Amino acid sequence: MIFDLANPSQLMQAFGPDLLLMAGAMVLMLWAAWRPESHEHQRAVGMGALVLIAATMGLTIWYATRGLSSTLGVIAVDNFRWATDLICLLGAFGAIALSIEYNARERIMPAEAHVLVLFATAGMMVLAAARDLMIVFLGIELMSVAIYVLAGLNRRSPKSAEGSLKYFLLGAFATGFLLYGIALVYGSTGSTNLVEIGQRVVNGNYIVHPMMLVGTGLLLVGFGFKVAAAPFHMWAPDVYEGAPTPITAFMATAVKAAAFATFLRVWLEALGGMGDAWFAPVWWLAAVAMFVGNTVALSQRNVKRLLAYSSIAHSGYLLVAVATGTLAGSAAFLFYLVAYTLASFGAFAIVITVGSTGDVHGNLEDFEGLWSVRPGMAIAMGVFMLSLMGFPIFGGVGFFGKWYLLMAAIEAPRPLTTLAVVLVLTSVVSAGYYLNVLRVMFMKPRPEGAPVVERAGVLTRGVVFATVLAILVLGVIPSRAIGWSRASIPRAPQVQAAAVNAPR
Amino acid sequence: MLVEALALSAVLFTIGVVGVLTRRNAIILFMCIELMLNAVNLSFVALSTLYGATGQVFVVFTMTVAAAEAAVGLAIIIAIFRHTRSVNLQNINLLKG
Amino acid sequence: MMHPAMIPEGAHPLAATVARFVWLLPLLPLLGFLINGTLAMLGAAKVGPADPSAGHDSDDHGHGAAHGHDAHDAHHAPTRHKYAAITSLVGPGVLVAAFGLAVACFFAMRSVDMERPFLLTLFQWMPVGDLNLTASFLLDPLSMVMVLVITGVGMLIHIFSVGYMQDDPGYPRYFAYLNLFVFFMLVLVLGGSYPLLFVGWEGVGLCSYLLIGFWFSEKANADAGKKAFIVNRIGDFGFLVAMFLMFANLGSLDIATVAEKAVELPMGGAIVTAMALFLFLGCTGKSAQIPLYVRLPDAMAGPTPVSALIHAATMVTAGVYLVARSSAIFSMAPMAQLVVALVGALTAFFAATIGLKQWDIKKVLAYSTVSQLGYMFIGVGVGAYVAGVFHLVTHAFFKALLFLGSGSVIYVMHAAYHATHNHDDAQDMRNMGGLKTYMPVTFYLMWIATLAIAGIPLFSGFFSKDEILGSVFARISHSTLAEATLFGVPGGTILLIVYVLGLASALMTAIYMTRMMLYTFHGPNRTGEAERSHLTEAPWIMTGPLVVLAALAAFGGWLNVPELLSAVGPVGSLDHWLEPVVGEAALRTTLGAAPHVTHQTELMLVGTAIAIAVAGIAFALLRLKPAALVPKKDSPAATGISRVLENKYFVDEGYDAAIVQPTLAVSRAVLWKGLDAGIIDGLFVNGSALLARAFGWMGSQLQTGQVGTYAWVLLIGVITLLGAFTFR
Amino acid sequence: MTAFLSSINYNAWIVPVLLLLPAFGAVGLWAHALLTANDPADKRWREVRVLAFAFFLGEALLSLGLWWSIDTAAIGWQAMVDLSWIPQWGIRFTVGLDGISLTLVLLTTLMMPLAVLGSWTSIRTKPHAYYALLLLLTIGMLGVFVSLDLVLFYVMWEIMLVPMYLVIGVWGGERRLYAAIKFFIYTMIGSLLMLVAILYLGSEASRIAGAPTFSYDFILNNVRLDPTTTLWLFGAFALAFAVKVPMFPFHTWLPDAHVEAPTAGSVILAAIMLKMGTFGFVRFALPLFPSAAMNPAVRSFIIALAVIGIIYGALVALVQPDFKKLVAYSSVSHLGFVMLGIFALTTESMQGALMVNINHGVSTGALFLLIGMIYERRHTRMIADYGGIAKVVPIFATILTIVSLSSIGVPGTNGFIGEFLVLVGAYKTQPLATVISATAVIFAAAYLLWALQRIIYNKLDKPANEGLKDLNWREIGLLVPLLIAIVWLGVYPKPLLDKTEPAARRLVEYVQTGGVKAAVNITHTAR
Repeated sequence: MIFDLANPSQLMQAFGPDLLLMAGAMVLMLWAAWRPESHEHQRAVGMGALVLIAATMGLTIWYATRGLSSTLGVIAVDNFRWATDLICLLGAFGAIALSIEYNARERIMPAEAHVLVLFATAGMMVLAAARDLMIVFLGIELMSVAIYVLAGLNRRSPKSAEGSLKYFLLGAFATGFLLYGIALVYGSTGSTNLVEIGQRVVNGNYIVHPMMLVGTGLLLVGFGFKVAAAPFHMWAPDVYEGAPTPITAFMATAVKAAAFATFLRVWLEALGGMGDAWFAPVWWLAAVAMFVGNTVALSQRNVKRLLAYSSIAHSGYLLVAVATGTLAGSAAFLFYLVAYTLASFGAFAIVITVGSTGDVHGNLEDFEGLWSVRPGMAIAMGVFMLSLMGFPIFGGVGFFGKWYLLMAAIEAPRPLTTLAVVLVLTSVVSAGYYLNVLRVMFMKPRPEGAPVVERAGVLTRGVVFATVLAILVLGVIPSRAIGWSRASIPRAPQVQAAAVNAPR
Repeated sequence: MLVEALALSAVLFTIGVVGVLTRRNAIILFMCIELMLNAVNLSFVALSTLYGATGQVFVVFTMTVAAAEAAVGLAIIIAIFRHTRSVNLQNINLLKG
Repeated sequence: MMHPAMIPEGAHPLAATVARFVWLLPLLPLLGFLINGTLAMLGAAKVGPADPSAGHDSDDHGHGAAHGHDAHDAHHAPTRHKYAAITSLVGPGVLVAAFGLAVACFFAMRSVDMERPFLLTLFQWMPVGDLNLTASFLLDPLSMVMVLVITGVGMLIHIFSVGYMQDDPGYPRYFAYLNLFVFFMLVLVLGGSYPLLFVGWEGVGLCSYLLIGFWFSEKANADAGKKAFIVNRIGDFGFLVAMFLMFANLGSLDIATVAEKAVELPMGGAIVTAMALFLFLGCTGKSAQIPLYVRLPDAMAGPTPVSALIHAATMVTAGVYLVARSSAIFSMAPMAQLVVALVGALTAFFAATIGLKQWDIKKVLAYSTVSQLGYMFIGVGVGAYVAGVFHLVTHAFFKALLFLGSGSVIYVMHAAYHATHNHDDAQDMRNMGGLKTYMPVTFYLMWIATLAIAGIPLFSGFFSKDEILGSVFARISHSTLAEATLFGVPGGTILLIVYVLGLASALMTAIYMTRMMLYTFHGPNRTGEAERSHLTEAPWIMTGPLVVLAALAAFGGWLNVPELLSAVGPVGSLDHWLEPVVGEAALRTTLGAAPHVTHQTELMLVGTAIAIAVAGIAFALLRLKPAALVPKKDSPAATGISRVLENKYFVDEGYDAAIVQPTLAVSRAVLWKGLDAGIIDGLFVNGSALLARAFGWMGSQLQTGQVGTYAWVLLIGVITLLGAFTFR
Repeated sequence: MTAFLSSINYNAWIVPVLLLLPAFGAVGLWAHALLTANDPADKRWREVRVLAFAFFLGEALLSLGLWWSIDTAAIGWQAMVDLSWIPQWGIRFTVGLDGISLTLVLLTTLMMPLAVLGSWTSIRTKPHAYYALLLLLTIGMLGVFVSLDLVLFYVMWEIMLVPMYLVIGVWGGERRLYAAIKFFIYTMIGSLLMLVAILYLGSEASRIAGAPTFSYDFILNNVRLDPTTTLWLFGAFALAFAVKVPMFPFHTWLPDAHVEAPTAGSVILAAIMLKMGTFGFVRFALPLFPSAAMNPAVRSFIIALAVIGIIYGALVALVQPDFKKLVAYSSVSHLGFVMLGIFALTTESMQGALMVNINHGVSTGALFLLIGMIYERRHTRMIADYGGIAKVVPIFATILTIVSLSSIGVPGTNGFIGEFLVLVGAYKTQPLATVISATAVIFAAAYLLWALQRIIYNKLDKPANEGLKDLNWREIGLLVPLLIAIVWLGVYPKPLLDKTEPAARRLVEYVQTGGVKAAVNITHTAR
């Protein structure tokens, strides 16, 4: 069916899954505040949150399978939105599953933590739906404010507080730029609706309009910050290290996914006709992110920081998809996002396990000889590392993710062959630290007196097992996932005049 | 009038940015950021004379969000104050490298 | 492997005779090798424990040590090898059988018309593209001569070895190697294509390597073996390149086809000359000519029968055989022929001068061999292929005799020293003297050989040497050689130089051989009081072959009697025999007519040769005083020219300093440590890794933890981006 | 035999089965590890090695039928299987054989059991993982030789890195960590650029075909690009292969990897993995980009590198104090011959190159096995630590001598045939390079004989060597097949040469004519 977004009740219907999550989150919030802090309560609320997420996922899938669409309005009703929703919900599910056990171990009592994850997720879903810069702004803030708090969740940890503060200050700073960018784009085009902007850009001569150019640049800054693309990445390592590890995982995957999804939608629907203007900057942003993320990761000793830099590099890879400016790029983007989310989540789950109580064992030395004490964990971590590296079969779906990105890059109307070469060369650099993790785990003996790695809780193990299984299975038979990501491209109500070609 | 308003907005925004870059006190820093946001609001209001109500609606949103941000931000600053007994950002660098 | 595809070539008359079993010739020694090799392994080997990584159990230490220590004088260990009896039967037995077959083939060949060679194709070897190589044996008069020499002399030496090596712990291994050598040697001379010939060519080099290093516990022996192989390989490189040239220009590597097509190339052209010269490079390696002769004297480190068989009678003459076999190519390249002759003459002269001052009895013989090989190359070089082959045959007789005789001497000396636990050098002539009283049979037999090599009339060496020198002289004018030039020098002049050098070498040959006989057998005995009682004649199994060889050395000349001496025997038997093979090529060199010198000139030449031989012997007898010699340990170090000669002109040292050490040094310091580890690995590989790390380190240094820094970086990013957007 | 094989429809299933069996094997070993978790380590070790060997042996026996079932003279792929894999991208599971890949597949399947036997007693830590990794490695290696889809090829090409990385890094020598990571990253640089080139080719092919495809046959027959692009793509492929071969100057990973790898690792590296590089040139780089390969500048450049590799490898081998490193550098030299033979582009040299491929696998594989055996006893690879051991270990000494002679290329052994054919064929088109390369016969003799002398000859003067035990029956047994191969291929190489001849000839003709489609179709389009 086609939602008429001018009709408030239909607009509400089009918001269905988002509303379900928000409403459920508020109920849980009340329940969380109802009882005094305790582990049982924390756990119960967490489980409730998991159920809620599952329900939302179900509803989202139901929406997605009905072939819905909408008239032109503030939100989009297309498969790209549902796909992004699902990835974010998956991330939230994983984060809460890990949090339940992590928080218990680290004595983080507030049950509201899980609810905050739900609120952040709601923000992401809004972002995924946004087809108006106003909604984009709202979604970003809704997501970010919750994440600022989540990053500082561990009140006993000065690092956690510091990370939270840094994220907050720099995030607000970047929001300023984003907002100014929105204002300038609005000022030059007279609209905040993406599709309308897109049409005006195509019809008018905005390519030489200074206000529009500066506005676009500032939008790029804002999104670049949220997705942690160099040189707007400086906050990421510190915040990732300081935040409780499940939240780090959440930030590295779901937050990034939502921000990127919006980024991509804005770029395709609103700025598609300005390709000449943003092509070079995005190209360089991608290249710099890949280079900086991968090289700096080489000198990291802390695995969480290492993964943070790796996630910066992955932002660079995903920016390649943005740079293509094609629908094929968006399909590649979604596919890559799935691969990346799975591997990152798994990796952080292992970091949690090895970290032990107090999260004190996060350095590479603590992974030494992991194979001899926890072979399953070591092998799983190996798979995650190889997947992030983009290695075929043993790295599972990671390879096909990179493959898809490269294919989109090479087949773009403006071929990105050089950027593809940069991508593979920086991937070689990335092998330097991913393999180092393998080396430490498999080839070094477990040092004398090294701390005992406790057996992880059932939820953590579940996350690890599920991600490994998904990575490996999708690494051998990826066609379903490819089909899904190809079907999940942004579809604007009116025909786009921007240069796009059919995805493969 | 529009041009002047936009110019003022840009100047205010720049002052905010410079403040963020130069000040070391977390609270003052945050106030500079608020300045940036309000500068943008000025732009929105000015532009809405050209394009109608959208800009003004946006300003309302922005102010609301800024208020929420302020609440969370101050809470975070208090949290860090508990640990370091200071809100000077130069003393806050446990995380680096 | 051998039997499936034996296709008799057309209807060659030999196909119906015993010659169709010619494939058995090499197979017999191969069989011997397999049997003896198995026995050697069975005797020496003790199969290890199932799990070698388990720690050593100390019980076994003693065994290994006992096995290893007496390496120095191992070949006089008291106990015989437990399989010695079988080996003594099999080792020489296969050679006897092979010789019998060879003789049968010979008579079969005599009875048929040998206008074209008998080609026996065994199987397809390398059927690749245009190169349709088959494994085939080529039996023609030339290979027949070689087969007879190899199996005949080889058989005698095998029999001699039964006595000489009887107490050696490596007895079966020795015969295995020796059999293998004969196998490869037969492949060499029977090979129907150059690559197959090359198989034998390298195979004999391999066996030479194994046999020189037979007593490998002594570093010098192992060194000598390795040196022999590597120097040989330098020659083999030449052979290989020659084959490339053949295949690229003639399109085939079959000996017959190559010979057919080579004559279609332009006479004296670059290609055929290069082909000939590269082939000759191969010969210098195998046959110890300048500049690759250095390996042969060292090769005497092997057991003496080996020196006799490989380094005197057969393997080292393979080069001569190759030139004769490739006569078609050489005859098309007069310049190359001049090079061959000149190198041969220089080698003959040069080696002879060194031979004058050697004290080791085998070294004297070694340099003598080098010198005589030079003679053969003079012969084949000037296109007198028959003369060269003839000298090859006679040389095989008398040099084998000399070596085996010296072997008997060494055997006896060694036994004496062993009995008294003396560690003096059993091969140094200064420690010998007056042995004729103790070893009369050896003494007389060796004198026969000495006279033969010196060129005393009616002994075999006289005929062959004379024929070579005569041929050189005859070609000084009216031949393709005389018309060619080498480095601007007319061929006639070069041939004259060759002739003079040949005469000078003949003189020196007579001198040093006489010197050797004098110091060894004449004068007072310098062995030592205690040892003297142990000196005695060698056993019959060793002297027996000597007698046969002496007869051959004495009467071998009858094979090819010159017209001048037609009274002595049938004229030019070998000439007739080899005519189908080399006749055409020889005629090409002499411009189609048989070389002709007047009767007077011929008489004069013969006279000169005789005079020189006699003069040399007389000079040595008069000048040298065996009585004045003192044993090695009491001898003063040589000085002046003697020292230079005694140290072989320091050529080995020169090669070492000029080639070996620089190669090693450059490889180690420049290529390995410098280029490999330094530049490629250090600069590029580790360097780029380091560079990436350096960038990473810089990036992480920027990550100060200060929010202010972060904001600044962010702002710089903003400004850059906006710049990129606005100033495109 | 042929009738029997066709009656069981052998060709239809053999290749997928060969690729799947090791995977089942790995799972089987894993199951064994789980089921026997409480058994004593020694018992588990004894069981798992037998189990692993059974799988390798089964693989070898299964693959033997290919010798008869593959019609190498026929135009087109044999034992071809073509299944859909990722339809959206046109990636298919297409596998098939011709004469060239047949020999390499058999080399792989036959060498693997020997490699396993070679580490029968030396690998005791974590044996399950060790053997499972070797099994996984087999899939990758076989896959490279049979893949007829560029993406499938790339996947196979890459996946063997991880097992090898772990084999070197976990069970290797002292500097194993450095060697392992160097091996991995070195190889990866080349292969990732090849990935981009494959994508580019695929996108061109898809444009022409109107549907996505990465089919080797289709690209071979239809994709014709402008010269500059062709050169770039050729360069990307060539780099990947050159690193693997390894050609000078991309060879420095090899000595480290060889030296530090455990015996089986070295054997597999030398005998099989290096061949993947040369195979890559023969199967992909040359036929896909004939114009680039025939470009005089490119060709001279590659031949120059090959010749430098031949001489350089030999000279550096000459001065190595470590025997394993010496053999590693000798590999650089030998593989230089292969490259010379391939790029000389004559039937003889191409055949020779394929022959050297096999020979090097046999001889160098055997050398590494022997080094492993003596290392297991004496725990040193330094040449200077040995000397005169022929006295105490005569069987070892004899076999080492024979194998060394084969590696030197003494006629009568396999080594000679290959090198001779390469040189004699290459002379026709590259006379100067050939003559220079031929000097390597001297250096080869020098470095190996010198090493041989210092190891098994000379005086037995190190007390530690006196107690050395000779080879046991297992070790002799595993070396005997290699010795037989050395002699057999040296004396009667015809069966092997016949297998590769049609493919080699067609390839040379195809490339020499610059890939003119009409001239010769080196394969058919099967679909």
